[in-house]
Amino acid sequence: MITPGSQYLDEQINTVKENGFLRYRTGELPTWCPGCGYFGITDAILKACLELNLKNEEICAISGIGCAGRYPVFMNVYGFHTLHGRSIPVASGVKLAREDLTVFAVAGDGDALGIGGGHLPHIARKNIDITLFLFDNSIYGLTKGQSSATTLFGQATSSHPGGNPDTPLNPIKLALAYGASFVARGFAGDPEGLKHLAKEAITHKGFSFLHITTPCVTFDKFNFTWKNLKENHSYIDQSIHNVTDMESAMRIAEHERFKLGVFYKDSNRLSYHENLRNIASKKA
Amino acid sequence: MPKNDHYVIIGNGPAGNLAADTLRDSDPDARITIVSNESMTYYYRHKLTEFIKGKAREEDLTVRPYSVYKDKNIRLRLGQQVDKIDPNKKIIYLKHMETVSYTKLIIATGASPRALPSVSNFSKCLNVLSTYSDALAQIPMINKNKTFLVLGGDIISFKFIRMLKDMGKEVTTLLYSEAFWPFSLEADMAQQVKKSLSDKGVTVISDDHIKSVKKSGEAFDIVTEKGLNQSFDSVYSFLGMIPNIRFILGSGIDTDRGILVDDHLKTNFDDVYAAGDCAQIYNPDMKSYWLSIGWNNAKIQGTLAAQNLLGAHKVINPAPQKILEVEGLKINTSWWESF
Amino acid sequence: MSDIDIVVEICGSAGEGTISAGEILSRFMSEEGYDIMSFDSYPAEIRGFGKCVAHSRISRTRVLTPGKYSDVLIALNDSHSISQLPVLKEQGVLIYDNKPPKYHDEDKSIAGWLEPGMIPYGIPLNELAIKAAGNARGRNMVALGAFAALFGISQDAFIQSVKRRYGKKKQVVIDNNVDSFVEGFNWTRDNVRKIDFHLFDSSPSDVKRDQLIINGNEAVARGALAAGLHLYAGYPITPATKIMEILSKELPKKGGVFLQTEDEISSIGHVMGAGFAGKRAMTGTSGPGFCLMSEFTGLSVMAEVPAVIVNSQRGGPSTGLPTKHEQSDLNIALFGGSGDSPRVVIAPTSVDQCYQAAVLALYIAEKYQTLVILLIDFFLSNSIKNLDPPPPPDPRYLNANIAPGKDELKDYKRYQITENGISPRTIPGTPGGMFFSTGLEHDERGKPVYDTKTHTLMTEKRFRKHREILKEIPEPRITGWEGQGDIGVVSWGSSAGAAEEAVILACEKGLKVGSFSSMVLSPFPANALVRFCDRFKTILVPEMNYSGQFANMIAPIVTRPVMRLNMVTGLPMASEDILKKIKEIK
Amino acid sequence: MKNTDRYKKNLIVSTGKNKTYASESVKSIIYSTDPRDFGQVKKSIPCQDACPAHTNIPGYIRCIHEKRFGRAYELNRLANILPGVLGRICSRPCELYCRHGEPDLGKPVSICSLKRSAADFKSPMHRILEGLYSPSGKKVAVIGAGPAGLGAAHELSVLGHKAVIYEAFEKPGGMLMYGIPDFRLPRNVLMLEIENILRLGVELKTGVKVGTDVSLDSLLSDYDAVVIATGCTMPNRLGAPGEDLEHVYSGVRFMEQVNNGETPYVGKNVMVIGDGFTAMDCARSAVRLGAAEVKVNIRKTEEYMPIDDQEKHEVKFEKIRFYSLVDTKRIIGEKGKVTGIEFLRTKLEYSPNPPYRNAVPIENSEFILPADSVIVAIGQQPFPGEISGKIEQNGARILTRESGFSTSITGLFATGDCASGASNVITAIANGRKCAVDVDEFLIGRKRKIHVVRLESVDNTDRDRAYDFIKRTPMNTLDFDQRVSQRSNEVEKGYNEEQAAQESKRCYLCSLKYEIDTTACIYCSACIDVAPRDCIKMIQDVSMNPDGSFGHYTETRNWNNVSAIAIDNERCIRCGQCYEVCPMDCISVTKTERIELNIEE
Repeated sequence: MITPGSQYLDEQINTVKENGFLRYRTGELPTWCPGCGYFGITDAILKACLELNLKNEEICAISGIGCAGRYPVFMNVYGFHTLHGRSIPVASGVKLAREDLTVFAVAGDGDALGIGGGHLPHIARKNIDITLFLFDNSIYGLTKGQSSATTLFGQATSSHPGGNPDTPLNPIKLALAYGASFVARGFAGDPEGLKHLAKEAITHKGFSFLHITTPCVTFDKFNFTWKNLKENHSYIDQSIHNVTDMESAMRIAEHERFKLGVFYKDSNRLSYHENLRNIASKKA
Repeated sequence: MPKNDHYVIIGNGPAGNLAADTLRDSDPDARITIVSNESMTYYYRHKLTEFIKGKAREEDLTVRPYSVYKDKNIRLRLGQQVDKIDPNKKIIYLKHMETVSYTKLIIATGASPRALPSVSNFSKCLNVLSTYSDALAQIPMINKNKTFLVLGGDIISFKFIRMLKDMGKEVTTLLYSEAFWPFSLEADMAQQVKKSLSDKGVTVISDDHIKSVKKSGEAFDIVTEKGLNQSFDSVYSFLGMIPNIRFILGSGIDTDRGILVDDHLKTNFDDVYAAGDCAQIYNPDMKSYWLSIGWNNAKIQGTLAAQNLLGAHKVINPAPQKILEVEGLKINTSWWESF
Repeated sequence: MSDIDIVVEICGSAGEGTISAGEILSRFMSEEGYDIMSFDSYPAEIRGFGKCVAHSRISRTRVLTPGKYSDVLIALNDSHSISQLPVLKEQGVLIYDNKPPKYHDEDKSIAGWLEPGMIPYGIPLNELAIKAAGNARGRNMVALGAFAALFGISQDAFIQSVKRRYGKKKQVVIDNNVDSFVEGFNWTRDNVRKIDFHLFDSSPSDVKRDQLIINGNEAVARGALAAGLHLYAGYPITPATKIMEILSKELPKKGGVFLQTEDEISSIGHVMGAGFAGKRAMTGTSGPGFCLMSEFTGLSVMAEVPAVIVNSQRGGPSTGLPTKHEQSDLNIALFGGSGDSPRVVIAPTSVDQCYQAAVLALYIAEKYQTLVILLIDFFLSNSIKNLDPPPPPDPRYLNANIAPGKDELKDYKRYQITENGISPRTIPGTPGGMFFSTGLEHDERGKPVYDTKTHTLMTEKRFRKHREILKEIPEPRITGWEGQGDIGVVSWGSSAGAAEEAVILACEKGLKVGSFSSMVLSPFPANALVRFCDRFKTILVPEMNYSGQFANMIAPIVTRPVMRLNMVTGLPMASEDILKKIKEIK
Repeated sequence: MKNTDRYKKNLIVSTGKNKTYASESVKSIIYSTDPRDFGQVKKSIPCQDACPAHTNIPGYIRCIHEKRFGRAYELNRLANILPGVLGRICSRPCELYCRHGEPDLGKPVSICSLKRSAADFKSPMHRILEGLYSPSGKKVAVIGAGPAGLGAAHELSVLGHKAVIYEAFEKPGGMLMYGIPDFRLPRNVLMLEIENILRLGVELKTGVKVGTDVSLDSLLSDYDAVVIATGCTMPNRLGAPGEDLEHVYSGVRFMEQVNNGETPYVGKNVMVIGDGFTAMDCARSAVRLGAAEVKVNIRKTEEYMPIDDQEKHEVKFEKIRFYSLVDTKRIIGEKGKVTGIEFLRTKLEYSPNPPYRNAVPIENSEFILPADSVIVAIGQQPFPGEISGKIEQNGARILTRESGFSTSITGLFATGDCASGASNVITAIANGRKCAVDVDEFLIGRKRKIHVVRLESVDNTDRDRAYDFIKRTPMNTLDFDQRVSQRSNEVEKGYNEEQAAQESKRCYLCSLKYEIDTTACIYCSACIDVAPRDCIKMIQDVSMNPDGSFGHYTETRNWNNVSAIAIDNERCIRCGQCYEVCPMDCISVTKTERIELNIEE
């Protein structure tokens, strides 16, 4: 909450205009529920692109089905809204065809960990240089609130009114286990911090897995709410955690569900393209 | 005329309809909208008493069926009340929270029953009969009830009283001679009226005022200032008509008793005209402002307003004198002074 | 009025409680002894944008269709409701919010579109809701209150019903709803002058009918449960999701298993596994999901593993119209998948039939070791009907697996070629009954072989089952003119109700018209159809698809000219439409 | 404000942003002199801005809501020293501008009646708070014990000066005592509140007429300063023939007689000319004097009468008729007595200044109406006392310096209607106070007070959205025969305590400012979703008014132009819904008050 004495409206508007991240938006007003966390994510990604000074036309955003699927509609880049769970392969295809592009795969939890879960391990081990933004609201929003792969155990959903019998996936652990070369978690409620993570993920060479926690304001009124997420989230103390230390990363991922920040980063590992080139050169 | 004109007419009475027709004749493709707060199309108001008696059917009342509006490509908005007007923005705000913008506006809202301030605190107990839906709603009640008190404050009341008598009801009327409408009843007139009413078997009370009306069960207890204390099945108030202009107040359009218009029927706004019972016009011969009553005046004014709105410069002359018959008493009026 | 037959539509945007308001009303009316059929349509968007319509027909006599035109329109959202006005009858009643917090733009307010005869009742829904509960969420209940006050419904009776409905909810929720209702009721009673003629005879019958008020999805689920379903695997998809949601609640209680899988491919996989293990299993989906499952349908037929797939059809092709009604999956149901794969297709024509169909499906799948596709549609899935609780199914439907006798087990052939096509099947765990199943063509023992003879014999065997099944399916439903007539209306699925209603109306008008519908479409009772058709000069096939998939199917069978009535309006078939066509043909 | 010494603790330190921060001892409170804050207070607290005395209206209504009637009364007293009086007879300029009265939001809060409730329900032993300055040893004479004089005298004594009032009439109060009838203002209420002023050591000399009993010069020599507040006592004349006939009264004199308990002849048929409050008082008094038919003749139409609707209703309720669009040509009489009036018809024409209408007589439209008596109440002007000639004047009014009250004679000040021309009570009181501050500066040699905007962040508004739908509580009044049976019966009975509580809920508390911090906002439009009207906007720009307030908000529906989601505080009805739902907690609520701080030496 701001105290009286912060900027006046006219001053604020000028700041925003000079800042200039508006150029990464389209004219379309987002159709997400008012109050949706995806707005925060959008805000962060826009600002990240701005600070990396990416050219709009050199960005591709590929999404699947679901609320997250709408993301490219609102971002002023080459966007592609594909099929449920299939955003990763399409994005991968784009990247393989055009290495010069910056490619985002945008997927919800149902998309990337549910129906499309099968694709995740393979893109990770191939280490194809795309960034996966995993919008994780831990629910199926578009089908009106059924359990998803990250829904808490015992959480009541419309498909499990009595409580979700399934243990939720731990996306960070998965990504680590699948061997993603960049694994981080951000929070929609902290666009500033998320922006920094997004920048790092985008600039990382190889497959970057950015898990973003966000509430579903419409279908989860009790568990992953704005309030709860804000209270529980905290950043990894980078002074004691070395991002190249897989064990430590696993340990944090395992034991501290709500830690934010970079878990693991292997900058030395070669990306798919580089491997392809090397193999090619060996042959030669 | 630019094609994007939107003529809006408030009021679906004779003035409104004649105006609409005039506009349509001269401008085949203009958008024309009539807004009316009645749920029934253009109908004969004076036949309502017949309708209640059962002598007239709905189609007998109807002047113009809905289909005609469709054929003439006139958008008829029925049952919709205007909340307020912004003549600067040229927007009409409807009660049900919808905005309608116009390029030219004709106000022909006519008049509605008057409530004297002195009756304000018990007005809830009074019935008025001025619209078709009033009639619809009251028919069962009128048929059921036996004894009626009629606050006879205007010429219309006599027609209603006659209706009641024809239906064999017991009628008492309280004659508001001094606040009579549309002119105050001089003593001798009052006498004649009183007589001819009494002859019809109507109990007439004069020179007395209602002090209170209270609902007791189905009936209403009436107490007058002179101490009369009696109970009636239902109480009707006919205290004359006042122009329907409440919604205009504060809009910037000048009003007094009615909407003040010049002799071209134009208000103080260039695109806003008023016609019919709601228009108040200064007349040099009478050295006074006048409001018209009556069907024909309305028709004439509606037509003229439309013509002037389309660029003509016709001047309205005071309505032709018209003889009213009030209980066998000839009264010469088609206008009255503002009071 | 004694023969009350009123169609009420509640229209609003998603999230405004439109659907639940409709449900509450239907429930109450049924308790009051009325026959009701309701039909909701809602958008794919989550909230704030999409249009929702809860449509209920309330009648003293049996209703076959939800009715095309409405007598009462309750508008919770103006811009959406305007598009419902065309289906409001001439004397129709409109209940709308005459005091929303903001002004509508020109022509965006429903009150701006009334025609004479229509009877508007402006109620300050928003304000009253806020008065009652502090926020506008209760608008729907306020509207119901107004409705009740206007149409002579007893306030107490209604409140009781609401309380029953919200029984388990938090007290505050119940109170808010009741308060909002009362607020609307009293305000309307005190401030509104009723001028329409509709009136329910509020017969204060203390004995409330305890009927089921269920939609097709629920009926299917209940049927399946009654038929001893043990496992259900599903993946959320409109309009079949509800089946899953019910079974996830009910199955565990009966020791069954429900799981929500990561996709339809996995769902049908689980079903096959359970079927192989000798348990009754089922999955439910809609067109797009059904396509995913296609790869498994062939396996079910080939490996002769029981599987039941409920396909609630929606507008297609592809993602199509998720929330619109259509009957266009008949072809994929009958012919989808690779190779000659005979499958059973059951298409119930009404909510009550959904129940029997589910029982029949699980029975046939188990007994005939094959794939059964239960073909319902968006309308059936969502059309709510009140019906008396059906009796428990005949025991013979419950344990139908034909197991091998002792002698047969000595030299057990899992895919033994038999007269009726059914090879006795052992359930895993049966001593000596071990076998090998595969999706490859195989011999009687299940060993993959591709020689001409085996493939021919096995294909014949698999098709022979249908002859037998034909003996077990219910008689086709035939109504209307009984002698030699002019037009025979042959319909399927949810359109049958409309067809029957149309035929009844036509007969009342003195036309010689009859109606034919069969719940089972594959195998199809062709002889009965032929007998029926021979009685009429022309055959009319109304169905909600463009290509006339059903007409194409029967045209070769019947000896009469087949006229078609194909519509892809996204709405349920209406008797008016069929009646109109009948008159055209005459 | 609250208690002056509190601010003495927090010395004001000027910062870059025209803002001054309070010391930590007080919770985050800021005193700002930034024009944008003044603009905000001016524009978004319309009632307070409309009040000539800038009464802290949201403040005292809040107190009534909290049943702290004494506090409410004191908040009023800070701005005007006669709350009980004004709670009855104020001309309510504030209510015209009350946000609740805006289109589609219902009727204005009845601010005035609530003011009265505060007076009615404060405890009888109520403690009056006065932030007194220590005595200065200076003496000031105030001429006239009317609203302006009283206002000046009170403020002067608060500032530590000895004030002596010279009043020509027998009783203090001026127009309040002799102009306004007691059925609108019971005299005990008036006297009590005058008492409260005198208790500060103000000396009141009644029955002393400056000019005859004592000369202005002697006052000027005896006192360190003199304030003239003699008001407007000279009735304007029609300038039409027959004005001096018998039974033709001026409004002022007529009311003087009535208020002295006399019963001037009115006859059966009374014609009142004029459309102001005085005219209404005359007409209503005439009814009580037994007139059968009373007509109020006005040149324009009812719509343009300078009186509020409630007054109009009361007048009509007493069977008085408005006779509009007429202009008096002459008053006709026989044998010296009035018998009727000849009128001319008028028509409305546009005029460039408010209310933008002139009444223009129509040629040869004469007609005559009978009358037994005529009361001409068309305003007053200052009485040309002995000062005339000695001092620069503007017409009959005393000329005062630009933005001040000093006259052409050093040490002589003039305030109230005698300087401003006929106005209303609240303006007079306000000017009285302002004048006193001028006098103080003159006596002390420097300003002792400045205006700042006090900003205090609050965390809840405890208003319930349902309050916004409460209907305006009508005033309880006597019925007709009780009014005429005893002419001093007060017509308005005031609210009862629970009515007052109910009515107080209706106030939006516009002094609360709602702001969105764009740096934290994620543009999720949760606030817009719950907005009760178009008060929260997606904007690309905002313009600035000369007075420092924000002007036009340029809205946009283009995502890529939306530079901010902003709350338009001139549309905002402070329902608090947005504050509740904002996921980023980037909406702040700030209590803004325009207050006086005193400057240390």
